[in-house]
Amino acid sequence: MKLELHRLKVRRLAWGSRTAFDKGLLSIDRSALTDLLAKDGRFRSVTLDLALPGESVRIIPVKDVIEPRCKLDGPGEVFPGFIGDVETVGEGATLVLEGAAVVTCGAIVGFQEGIIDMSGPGADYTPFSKTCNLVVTFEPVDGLEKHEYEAACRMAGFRAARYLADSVRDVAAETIDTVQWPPLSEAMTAHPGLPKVAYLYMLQSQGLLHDTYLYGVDVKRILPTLVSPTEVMDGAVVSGNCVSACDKNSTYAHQNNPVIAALLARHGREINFVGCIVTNENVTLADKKRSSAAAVKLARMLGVEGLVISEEGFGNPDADLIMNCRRAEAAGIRTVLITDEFAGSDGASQSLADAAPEATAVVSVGNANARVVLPPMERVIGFPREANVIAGGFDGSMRDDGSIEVELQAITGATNELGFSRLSAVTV
Amino acid sequence: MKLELHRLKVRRLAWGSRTAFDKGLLSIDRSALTDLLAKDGRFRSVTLDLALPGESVRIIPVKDVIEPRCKLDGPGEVFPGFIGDVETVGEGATLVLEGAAVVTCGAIVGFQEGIIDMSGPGADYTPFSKTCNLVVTFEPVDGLEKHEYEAACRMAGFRAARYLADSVRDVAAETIDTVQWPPLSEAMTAHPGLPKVAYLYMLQSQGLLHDTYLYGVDVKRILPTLVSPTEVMDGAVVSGNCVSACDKNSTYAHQNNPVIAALLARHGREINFVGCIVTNENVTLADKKRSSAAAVKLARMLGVEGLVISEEGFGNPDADLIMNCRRAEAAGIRTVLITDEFAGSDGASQSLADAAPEATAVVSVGNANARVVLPPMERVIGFPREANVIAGGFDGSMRDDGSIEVELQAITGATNELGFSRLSAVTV
Amino acid sequence: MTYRVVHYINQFFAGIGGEEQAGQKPLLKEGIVGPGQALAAEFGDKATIVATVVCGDGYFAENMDEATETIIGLIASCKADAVIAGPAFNAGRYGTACGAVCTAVKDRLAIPALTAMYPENPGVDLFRKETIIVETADSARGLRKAVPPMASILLKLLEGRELGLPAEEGYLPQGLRKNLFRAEPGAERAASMLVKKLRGEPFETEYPMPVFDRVPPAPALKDLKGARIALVTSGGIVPKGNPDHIEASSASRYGEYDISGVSDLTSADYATAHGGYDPTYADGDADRVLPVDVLREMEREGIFAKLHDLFYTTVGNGTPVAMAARFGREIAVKLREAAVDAVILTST
Amino acid sequence: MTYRVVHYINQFFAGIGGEEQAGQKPLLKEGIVGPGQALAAEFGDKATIVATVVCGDGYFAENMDEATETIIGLIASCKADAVIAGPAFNAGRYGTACGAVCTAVKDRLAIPALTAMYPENPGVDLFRKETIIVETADSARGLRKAVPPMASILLKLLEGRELGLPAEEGYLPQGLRKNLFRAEPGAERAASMLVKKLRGEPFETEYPMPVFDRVPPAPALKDLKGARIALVTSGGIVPKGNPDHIEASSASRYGEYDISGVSDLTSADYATAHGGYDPTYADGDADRVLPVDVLREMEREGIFAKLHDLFYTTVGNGTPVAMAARFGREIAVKLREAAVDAVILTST
Repeated sequence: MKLELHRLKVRRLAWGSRTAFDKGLLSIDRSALTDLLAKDGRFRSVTLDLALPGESVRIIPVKDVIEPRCKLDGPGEVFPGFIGDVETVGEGATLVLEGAAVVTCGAIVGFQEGIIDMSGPGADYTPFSKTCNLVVTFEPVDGLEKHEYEAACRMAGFRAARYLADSVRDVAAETIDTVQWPPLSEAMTAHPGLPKVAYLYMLQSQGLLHDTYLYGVDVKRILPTLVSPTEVMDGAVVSGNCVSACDKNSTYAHQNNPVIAALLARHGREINFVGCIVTNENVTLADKKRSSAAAVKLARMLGVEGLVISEEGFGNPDADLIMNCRRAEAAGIRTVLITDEFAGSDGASQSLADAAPEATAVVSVGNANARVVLPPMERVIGFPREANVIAGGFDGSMRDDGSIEVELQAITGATNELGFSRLSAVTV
Repeated sequence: MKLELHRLKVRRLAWGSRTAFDKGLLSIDRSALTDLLAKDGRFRSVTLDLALPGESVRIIPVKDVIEPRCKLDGPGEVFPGFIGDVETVGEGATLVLEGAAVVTCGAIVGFQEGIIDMSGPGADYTPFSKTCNLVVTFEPVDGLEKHEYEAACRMAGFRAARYLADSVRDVAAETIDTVQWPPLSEAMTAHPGLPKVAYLYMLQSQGLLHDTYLYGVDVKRILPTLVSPTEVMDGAVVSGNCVSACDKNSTYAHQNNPVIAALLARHGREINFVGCIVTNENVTLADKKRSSAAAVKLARMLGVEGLVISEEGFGNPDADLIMNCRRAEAAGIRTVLITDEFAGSDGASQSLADAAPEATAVVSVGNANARVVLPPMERVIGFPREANVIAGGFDGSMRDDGSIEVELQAITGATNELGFSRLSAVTV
Repeated sequence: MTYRVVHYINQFFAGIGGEEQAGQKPLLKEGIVGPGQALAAEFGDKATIVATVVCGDGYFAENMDEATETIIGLIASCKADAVIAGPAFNAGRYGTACGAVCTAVKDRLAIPALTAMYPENPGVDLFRKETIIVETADSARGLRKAVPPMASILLKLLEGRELGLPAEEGYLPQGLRKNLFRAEPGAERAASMLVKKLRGEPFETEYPMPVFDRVPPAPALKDLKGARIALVTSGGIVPKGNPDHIEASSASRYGEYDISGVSDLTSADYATAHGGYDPTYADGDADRVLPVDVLREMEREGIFAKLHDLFYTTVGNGTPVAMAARFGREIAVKLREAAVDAVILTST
Repeated sequence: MTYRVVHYINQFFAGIGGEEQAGQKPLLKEGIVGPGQALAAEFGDKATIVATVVCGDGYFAENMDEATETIIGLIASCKADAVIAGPAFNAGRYGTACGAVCTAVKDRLAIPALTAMYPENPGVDLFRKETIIVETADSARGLRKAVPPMASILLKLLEGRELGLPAEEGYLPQGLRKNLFRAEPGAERAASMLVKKLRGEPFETEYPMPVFDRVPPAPALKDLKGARIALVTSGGIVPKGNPDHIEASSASRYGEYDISGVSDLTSADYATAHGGYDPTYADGDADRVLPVDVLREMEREGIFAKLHDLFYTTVGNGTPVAMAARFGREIAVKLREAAVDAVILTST
């Protein structure tokens, strides 16, 4: 599979009479896009806002973040299973509006959405203070059931992201990155002498709004299988997850999966990166064991020596992470795990809900219990009072002066377990 | 993965005071096994019978056929997800009671079970006239819902099959077949010059009792993935399917998948057999397209030049078969399809519900509409009146003298689309 | 015993003349004429050509029904045990006449009949399903080669022996699928076929793909308000007890049932006869497959004028396409006669 | 300004004597004694050792509470801004005394305190979480090296400056997890770590695995009939409105609620405060998480004697293990006092 990522670097957003791109400025036709999204009869209101890096703006409660992309060439369309059809993606050419993001905002579960500050101390913790954000805030029609509300917001986010890219598809790319992903028949004979490595990609699938989709299929229903990096870049994996904002993988993080990027960067030099194994994180022990056994079986089938394993979420999924580690190490496959920590606000507690001596190589993306005070912002997009009930917030989080004291848990992407950020933790 | 199949050749069955094997005779402790199966409170009655090749015996209605196997060594147990745990199987040693079969018999859907004749013209059409059969007939407790009845019969069949093998696990094998299945890292570099070939293994998953299970997971819920031949031999794939008897794949047929055997037989000489791709046969067009795209993607990932594609069932799944063929051929992968035909009792009709010019290489396992008269048998196990409503039967199928005129459709395994039998069809 | 065979030939092979004599009406000649000589030699004492019926190709083509009627009468008068026609080689009208005569003989006199043609003779496509056609060369130079299989097949038919495969016996395939046991199991054949296909070696598919009919949809109704709508299903919904005994699969019939006054299909009165799906939900509420309830509501609301009093139902489970096509034709005629404007087809 | 520091040392370093003088009671000496010289030199003019408290290691070990009380009194009398204790090197009782004194000073006087020890000194494990312990060699030969970090850290604490990492500053890790930004994103670090691990090169995990407590289950009840059973949940079920404001995650508290007379948790009165799962079903019927309804039935049927009037609830979502352990201890005491025989713990 060969995929070209045609990149346009977005440096500013503005409303315009039509959606267009010119020298870093993405103009957005506000009414056209509002109309497009409002066609979904499940919304009472659809509101568009802009939030740019450095502005005194807070977005709360954030559901998902999506990078605007569309297919320029090749089979299928981005977000297969949701937009377009269910074709295998990852070939041809895809337009990427780098630096832009669609942020969906809605109080679906109330305490399972997050905060993005565009400036101030909170901005240090979220990757999405550095993107030019189109924020879409949804209110549901009366009586809309939460799962329907989530589905509506999810679809609307994809539609908006695809709309932005598709609207400027005729603009010539500024840079083109090419990813050439060979079949295993070639990959297995390439780069002799370098260790074969795969990526074990754990997707949140505990259900009841903790859901991730692969080609539109709720992954709690699958057995582990193989995907190529270029499929992931085209949105084969998307988030439908409503859980603590710090370490749920936004669709943006999937589209720009940094583990894939890091392994590709070392491919052919230090390692031979041969595949991505997607697996799920289910709730019953039998499901955990089955998926773990099957995922490690695929790793053995690939004949890899090493695995990077990324988690999504915390607590219950720690058991999946550790089980995957133990099984892989028992099969002679060396592992590195990426996880965040819940060590208490003082850092004195154990960080994970499960542990194993085999887990000798762990990357920590930070203690999500650590607290931060977010000062008042000039502008708040969304529903600020949710801070009191948001996971990572507490009663009194929202202060009279508009400042908020919360755990990092409440900040979107703060401890992203794909290893998106530089945050970590150490023992002191 | 290395699997040893330890074989004992069963030539006779008899009731005995304990379950034991001696010189081809498998003695069965009838009451111990009855007690084991009757523990499931969903049965009103559990009846055991013996049916041997050449006897004047008819079994009707047949739900499933299972070969007695158990693990002697290695992880897991046969029928993972049902017996034992959910571990990956296919390694170590497995005991096979070759020549024996457990036949489960129950009028679950009435017209979706089959007929096995142990002698006479019907015997020519079913593979299970050549096996020494332990027939287990179940009656459900009053009011038991059909899906529960199916699940109970399914489990009971696996329990009985595992019980028989496990009871004689200490008997030394007469022959040992060893299957060595290398990881892809080795397979891809082995046998240079031979074309790489995979097996696309379509599993019935239309739902409403048209179900197949992989490690206990209903495959309608999966995306296509890879399994190794040795996993299939250990019962990773089992039938929960109630549909026309001729071309539903019994668990026995999965355990002894003849496509896998044929490809293994040519492996290293004529082809390089590198993998099995399991996929499903779902009812909606989007599901069909998604699974077909993903299955062919896996074939492309494997970098194979050729695929054998086997179907299960007829009509609606013909669309999946043809779609898989077209997509693979479009990707430059040569295909051979295995299907049966429904060409009318006179053979004058079109045989499939879908067709494509790309399907240039088709193996026909026979026209299931062809009629046969089954003469009366001295002994009938089960519920003979079901012949009037069985699929492939018709009102009046059951004649006063005990003979039955039916289509081959009603005969268990008559047109097995794994290519188990020698039956075929030609144009005259 | 010696079988009595009547031979049918055209005016040219009867020595009457060429195209200028093509208007020749049917006539009966005692004994053997023209190519009958070779056939008679091949039959030896097992069969005798007792008479030869001759007809001009032009006359037959222009007066097909009348000519057939006359010819059948002439053959019947000979107390024939069988009829042999041609060979017609590549002569189109002659081939058509031979095929038509053989078909009529089989249907009307219920005795064996066969003919022989060049595969591209238009008579082949018209009659290969109805009658055995022995393969010949494209001209009379191929007579000598055509005669042995013609004689041998006719004798087998007369003696009630089963025919071998077309290629073995020398006749053109009739397009009927027939079961047989091959030497190897299907999986072995599949693996071998794949090896050949990959090597670029010749291989023979066991099922050449048919070309499917594509029926263009009728134009949409402009106005529903005045429309009479009928329900037709292949989902097997029948009055409980399945009064017409529609088969669970490979249906040989369809049912026509009155639903005037019925506004809901209850489990007390309706069920499915279909053997291809789990009947739990259809039996529980047959409206799930045949939505009478919803259509009655729409009828009451005036969305359309009337739900047709009769619905048509069969089982689309392993039912041959040829059978389904016949059901479709018959049902369409009835619906048109009942002035139905549109049909909702439901499946399973 | 110059900070006022009190130095704590044992009888040996005070020059009073060895083991034979270990029974020495606490005493205050004005100014600098023994190792205080080196510390004072390092402080320069930023801090002054105003007094030295001396206590025999044996006396402290045998009279810990009394000795601590006395020492705190002595220190308080000096109007100290901070306390420095030791270094204790590898002397076990001395190390324990230093740790205990520093901890008491922090807790009771709310001023900075630190000590210094060899990592294997038993005082380290006892007090590393409570107080800063500078790493030293195992004997007094390491004094010169220990003094600069002791002085530097104490001054940072006095000045309210943030401490660097243990390895940078020279103190033993306290076992607290602290966030920081590293040079590379996590995914890059993971890939690099894997490369090192595969090459057999040294690498450092960012989270050394903890060893988990395993609690052996209590013996099963012999007889349920007379048992009083309580419900405890981490599923966050609370009276509607969440009167104690239990946090949606990282709970800092648990609730105790009376369910005497309640036989069913209705959506009118109960809901979940848990932020880690979709609350639709728990809010719809809280018995799904806290099965009061079923237990009331069993109580009525006499399967057990009584459902305890109080239930305990918290939110097990990102809640630190240390916090959960405290909740558990407190709840267990209350349940034992209430003569509860068994507890049903429900999760989510």
